Amino acid sequence: MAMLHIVNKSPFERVAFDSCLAHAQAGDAILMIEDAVVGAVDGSRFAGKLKAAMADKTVYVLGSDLAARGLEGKAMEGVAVVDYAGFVDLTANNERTQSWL
Amino acid sequence: MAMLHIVNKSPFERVAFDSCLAHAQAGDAILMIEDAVVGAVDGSRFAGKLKAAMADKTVYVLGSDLAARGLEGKAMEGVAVVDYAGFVDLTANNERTQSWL
Amino acid sequence: MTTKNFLFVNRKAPYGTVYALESLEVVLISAAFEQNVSLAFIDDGVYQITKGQNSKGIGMKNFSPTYRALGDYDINKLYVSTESLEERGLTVDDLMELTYEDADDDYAEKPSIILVNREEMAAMMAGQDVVLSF
Amino acid sequence: MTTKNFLFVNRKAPYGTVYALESLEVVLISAAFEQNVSLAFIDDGVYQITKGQNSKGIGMKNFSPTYRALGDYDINKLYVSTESLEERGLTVDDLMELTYEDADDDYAEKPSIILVNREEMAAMMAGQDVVLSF
Amino acid sequence: MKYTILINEGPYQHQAADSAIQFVRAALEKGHEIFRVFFYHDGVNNGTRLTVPPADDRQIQKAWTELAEKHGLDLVICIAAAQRRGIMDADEAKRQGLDANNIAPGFRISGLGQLVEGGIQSDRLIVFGD
Amino acid sequence: MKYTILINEGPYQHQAADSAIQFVRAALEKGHEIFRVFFYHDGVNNGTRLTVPPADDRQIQKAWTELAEKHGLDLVICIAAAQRRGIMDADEAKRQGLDANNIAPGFRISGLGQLVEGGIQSDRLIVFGD
Repeated sequence: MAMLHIVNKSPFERVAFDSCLAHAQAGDAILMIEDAVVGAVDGSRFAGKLKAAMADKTVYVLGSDLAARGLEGKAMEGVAVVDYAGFVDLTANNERTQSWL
Repeated sequence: MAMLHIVNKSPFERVAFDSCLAHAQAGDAILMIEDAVVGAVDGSRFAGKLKAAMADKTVYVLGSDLAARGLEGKAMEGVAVVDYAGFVDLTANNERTQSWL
Repeated sequence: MTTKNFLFVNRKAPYGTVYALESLEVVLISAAFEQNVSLAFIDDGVYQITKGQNSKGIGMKNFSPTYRALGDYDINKLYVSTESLEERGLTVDDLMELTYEDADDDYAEKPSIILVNREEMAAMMAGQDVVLSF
Repeated sequence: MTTKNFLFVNRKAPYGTVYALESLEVVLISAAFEQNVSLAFIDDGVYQITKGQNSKGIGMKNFSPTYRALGDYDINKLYVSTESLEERGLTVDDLMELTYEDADDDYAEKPSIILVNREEMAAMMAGQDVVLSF
Repeated sequence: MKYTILINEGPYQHQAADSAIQFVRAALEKGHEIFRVFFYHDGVNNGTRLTVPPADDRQIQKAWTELAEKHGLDLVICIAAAQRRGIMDADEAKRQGLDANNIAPGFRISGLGQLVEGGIQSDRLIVFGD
Repeated sequence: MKYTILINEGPYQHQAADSAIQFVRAALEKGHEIFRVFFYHDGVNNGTRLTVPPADDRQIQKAWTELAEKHGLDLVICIAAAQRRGIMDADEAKRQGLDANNIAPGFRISGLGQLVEGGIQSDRLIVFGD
């Protein structure tokens, strides 16, 4: 019954990512794409919130978007890096998706 | 030497308004238009920040945008309501403008 | 035709962008397809249903009366986030009174707005099949 | 032609939206008009000048090398917000080394990036004639 | 698995169309079916044939047209959104008394019902936007 | 006072064009001069004549064209941004080998230098965007 939450906005610029975390349930998956990937880096003001979410949710980041922004290899521990094929798998393996635009 | 800061984004959705307040100087003017007008209402999580800014800056809100969002008459004390003509006057009476997009 | 649970998530203020208006057009169409439709108003989305909207001054059409018509299309589950209202200094009294006539209860007029906190909103979302956001 | 102080305020991350790329095109043109050009990198704008950008995977052109070329156009005042870096877990070591050759100092290579805090950024802004944001 | 894709933004200004193209290619490669791609809001601007991006930039409209030709994708532009933004096919231009049209090959203009139908008929509806 | 106006977003999706039109009207009424209106990024989409908005909606492109006709406004569309988005005048369409154009009356296509010149020549440059 899990939901895949797709986030594409920087948590430093918009409230969408916070809102996603506030509404995601235990067992859900969260995927960062586009500008949202900046949220995956450790040591930021946002990192603590993401770590708290990882207690009962799985968190993914799109590697191509991370690399584009010069952040390759900088995703914090516990965040799984996926490619577009992995993105597709996540949408198939979770029963529904929600994009936090 | 004053600057008119034009803000058009909700302070609850984006960081632009916060960033404007962090960079505006004493004697500057701040004008809320479009979705930013929701920041003018009292009793919100943002109201305290705006009040603090009003200590040494003048704050305006575009009445038409306030009315469109059902907030006519709800701007907090000390925020001056202007029309488009007043908007033009503000750009003319301040030496420069900056839009916080 | 299959009936699915459709959720429309409204997180943006009206007029500053077109999403609220054009989202409403999809909501109405989905009713015509006899789907089980819910709406969520979260974050700035709560401004979409404030009362007293007057858009004359910005030269746009006030489309808020359309929300009042939703009840006639059997769309009567409008979930509103209490935390989003509070953060904005708003209460339910600042919102339009949105109602529907309950065909199963002698057409009694009932409120369409359902105030929910984050946990309840999240639980409602978990029961959806198709989640649309704009 | 009159010379004015032009400031380009960059507050958005690259690639997710086009603003960073198209803003850079205006910056280059303004240099051709021999204006006194400064750039500010605030909030997510700091990601525009991170080093090691590789956009192959998203199918877009990596335009970050253009920032390296700015020095050749006498654009050498790139103000970067220290608070914005810190909030994002970044340091100046995560940014490209952007430099220019100082014609007044025997073409010595000097850094174009000027780290400033909020007060210094605000003071710099107050000295501008034209502020462009995208 | 059967997918419908919704795209809310135009090309270039936002990454939405780029991400969607990459997603669609990856899904097709995995053997999934793309039931429909629906263009709404400014997303309708993906379907104009009058774009001439720089040679070293991505060619977004052409990428869609190629996907449509190669995989028989159903690329649907919302008529109401298209009228607001100025995306016209030959019939619609004629009906509106306009002297030109700009729709790209592989796209068709239709109603919002096509989006809802996509949501009903597909296993997943994935939204790309701002 | 002399103004240049910069518009970064297309019509309808964002309020930017609406606000700009209201601002320009109010400025003209007060006797100010509008040196130029420059359309950049998706702002170029303000200049297509192929839009047919609902009758009860605002007619943004027509409002610009009327302002241009009535007040001699200089409405300039950035050529590079226009090529990415598919806004073409007759000359440019011919040069690019395209079979149609869509520019609206009162608009002209030119380079980014026109924006910088606007900033230099005007007392104020006001930006409307997202």
